[in-house]
Amino acid sequence: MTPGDLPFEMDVAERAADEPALVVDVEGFEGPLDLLLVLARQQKVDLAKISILALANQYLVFIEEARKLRLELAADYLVMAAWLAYLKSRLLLPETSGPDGMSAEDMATALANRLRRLEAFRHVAEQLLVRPQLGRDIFARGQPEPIAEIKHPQYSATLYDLLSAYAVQRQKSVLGHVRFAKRTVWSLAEARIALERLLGQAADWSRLDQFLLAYMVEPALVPTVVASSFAASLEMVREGVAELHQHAAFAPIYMRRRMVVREVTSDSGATPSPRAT
Amino acid sequence: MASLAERRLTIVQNEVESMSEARPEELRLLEALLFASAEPLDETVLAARLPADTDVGDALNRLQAEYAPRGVNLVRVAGKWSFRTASDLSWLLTKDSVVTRKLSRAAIETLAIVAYHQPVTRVEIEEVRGVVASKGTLDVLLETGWVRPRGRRKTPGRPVTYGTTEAFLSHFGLERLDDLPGLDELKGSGLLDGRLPAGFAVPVPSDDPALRDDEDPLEPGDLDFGLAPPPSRVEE
Amino acid sequence: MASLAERRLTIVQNEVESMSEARPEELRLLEALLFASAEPLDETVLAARLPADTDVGDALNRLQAEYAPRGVNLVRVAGKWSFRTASDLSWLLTKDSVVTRKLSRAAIETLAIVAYHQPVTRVEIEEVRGVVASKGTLDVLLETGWVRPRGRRKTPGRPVTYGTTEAFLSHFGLERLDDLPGLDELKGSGLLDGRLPAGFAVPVPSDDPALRDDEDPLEPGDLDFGLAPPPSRVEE
Repeated sequence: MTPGDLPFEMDVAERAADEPALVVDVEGFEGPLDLLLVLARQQKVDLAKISILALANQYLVFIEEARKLRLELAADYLVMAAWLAYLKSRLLLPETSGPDGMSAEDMATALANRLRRLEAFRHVAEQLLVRPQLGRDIFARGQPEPIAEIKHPQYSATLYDLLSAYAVQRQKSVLGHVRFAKRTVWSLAEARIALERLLGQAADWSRLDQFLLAYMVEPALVPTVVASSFAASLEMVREGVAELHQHAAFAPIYMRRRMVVREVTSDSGATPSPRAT
Repeated sequence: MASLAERRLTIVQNEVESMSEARPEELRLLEALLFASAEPLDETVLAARLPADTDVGDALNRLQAEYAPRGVNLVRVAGKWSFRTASDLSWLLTKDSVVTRKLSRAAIETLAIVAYHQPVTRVEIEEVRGVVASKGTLDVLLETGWVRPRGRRKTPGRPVTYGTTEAFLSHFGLERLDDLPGLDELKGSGLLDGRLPAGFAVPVPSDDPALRDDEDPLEPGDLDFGLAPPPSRVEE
Repeated sequence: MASLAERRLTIVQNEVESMSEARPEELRLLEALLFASAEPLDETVLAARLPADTDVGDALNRLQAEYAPRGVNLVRVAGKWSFRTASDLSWLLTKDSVVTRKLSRAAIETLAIVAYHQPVTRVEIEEVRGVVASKGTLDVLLETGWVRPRGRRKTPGRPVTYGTTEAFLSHFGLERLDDLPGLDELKGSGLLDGRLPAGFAVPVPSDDPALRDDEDPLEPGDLDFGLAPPPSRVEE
């Protein structure tokens, strides 16, 4: 571990709360290393040969000056100042080994190396930034032409899907047909309504099967229409509402309103022709 | 003979060289401007960017001629210039991708009926399903390649009959169509329950390509009804 | 006899010659593909679009040579190919430049440290800079899409390691990370081996997506801070 690490590790926890304050605490320097680098450049010598002692002195003087001018300095700078003061005292004293086994010279070299490293990164950063940059110096095609995607659908279904779909439908359609058959039945009530309509419009004998033709367009309906209307007509005769007439077996059946009832229902059966009869 | 070939090669090389040597700088500038621009540029805009004495119209024509045989052409649209992929290469800018889709319930129901009852007409499918088939459903099935029009039923209206294809068998892992389970198997597997009316039957399906007695062959135009669009035209 | 042989030879030579005169179709195809694409394309993608027997590498080199003197050049960035305006024409085109974000000094330094020292943790960046990094600095870099979290260092606290992306290479027109300017010098200085004991090999920066021995993969939640670009952009 480089000695310089100490202050910064300490800072991490402290600083987390209000980081922005850190950025420009001392007139635009980006931290103590940055300040040291600037001071080092003033010595105008290679960083490898720099006098760390002189640099430490400069830094401490700078901090002292800054303190006089300002009320507060970021802790980084003060910690670095404390560390440099310690280093300075070690450098001035006869050679001893520090608590971590490093000589004062080692500590100085480590600091110099950190400065060199920061400088080196700054140097490559500059080189990187002067490269032609995309969107600044060089440009990609301004109107790229999209690749049109042609989608080929591939369908998937399992045999189980297929079989259950079939079974479900067949089962459903079986039930469906039963319901349909029910609907093909012409109920007695329906037949009666139709027959009453017939009696209402025809004064004289009307042929039943001809009248019913209109209801027998659907072949499936023929038997039920015939059966229901016959049953209904018998019922109407029984009630004394209608009369039926047939010449012979299987001959056409004729039907007419029964006259007696006419008076009873005269205001409803408003056709003039029955009166004439 | 060899010398002739050599000479011709030299000529070609010289031409190429002299062309690139003599290529005026304004063509480079135009190239870069038109390439980088997010929209087509008109001559006024281009002229404003180029050295004052440039004949922009002439330079554009030269550039256009240069790019004419290339994969990218310089085109003029509505008075503005831009680079565009050569029109004969538009196929290159397409990507085929396979999207897996699940068949809709209606489609799989229809497919099942076609499979068991083939050859079957649309009206017959509707009868079994008890629902009027949406046109899209059969279209989707035709698109899957699992269903095909077989012929026309010899009845009034001559409706198209449908059947399944080999692709159908292979997708569903069937060796032959009569590997489709029959009534007893459907009952046994619980897909059909026992309470079925007497006379309820499941047909023994057959996809024999030979037309049946009540089928006429399809006429040439029968497939062009838009029922079976070519796969490439099928959108989403 | 001899004349026949001669004649046949001539024919063959003429054919060869005319072939070399005509610009091969694959150059047109490559041109069209690379012009159309907004992103650099790699050779595999290109090869997939070209006739099977095309020597894509060779064709790309020919195309690159052809375009070298032009206003638009074929460049190789991040191992992929792309047409870009010639770098000497930036004066002509800077008016087009979308306002590029001006990076702060801190961000630029951090970017350089990530680029030249990757994979690198935040603490390592701070150690080089001698400042606690403001959280915003790394965020800005993640937002540019040039820096991405790579994994976690197998050390106590398992700090996230950062590296650069293809977008970084593409933005700075670098074919590979090795092409970083000044990299050799930096490596030679021995300054990169910061914390490593003497005698250890100098670490070479690497954006190899494969994690190093001392890196663990990121966990799913690591990218959900809204800091990092979506993985698709990272991989590109």
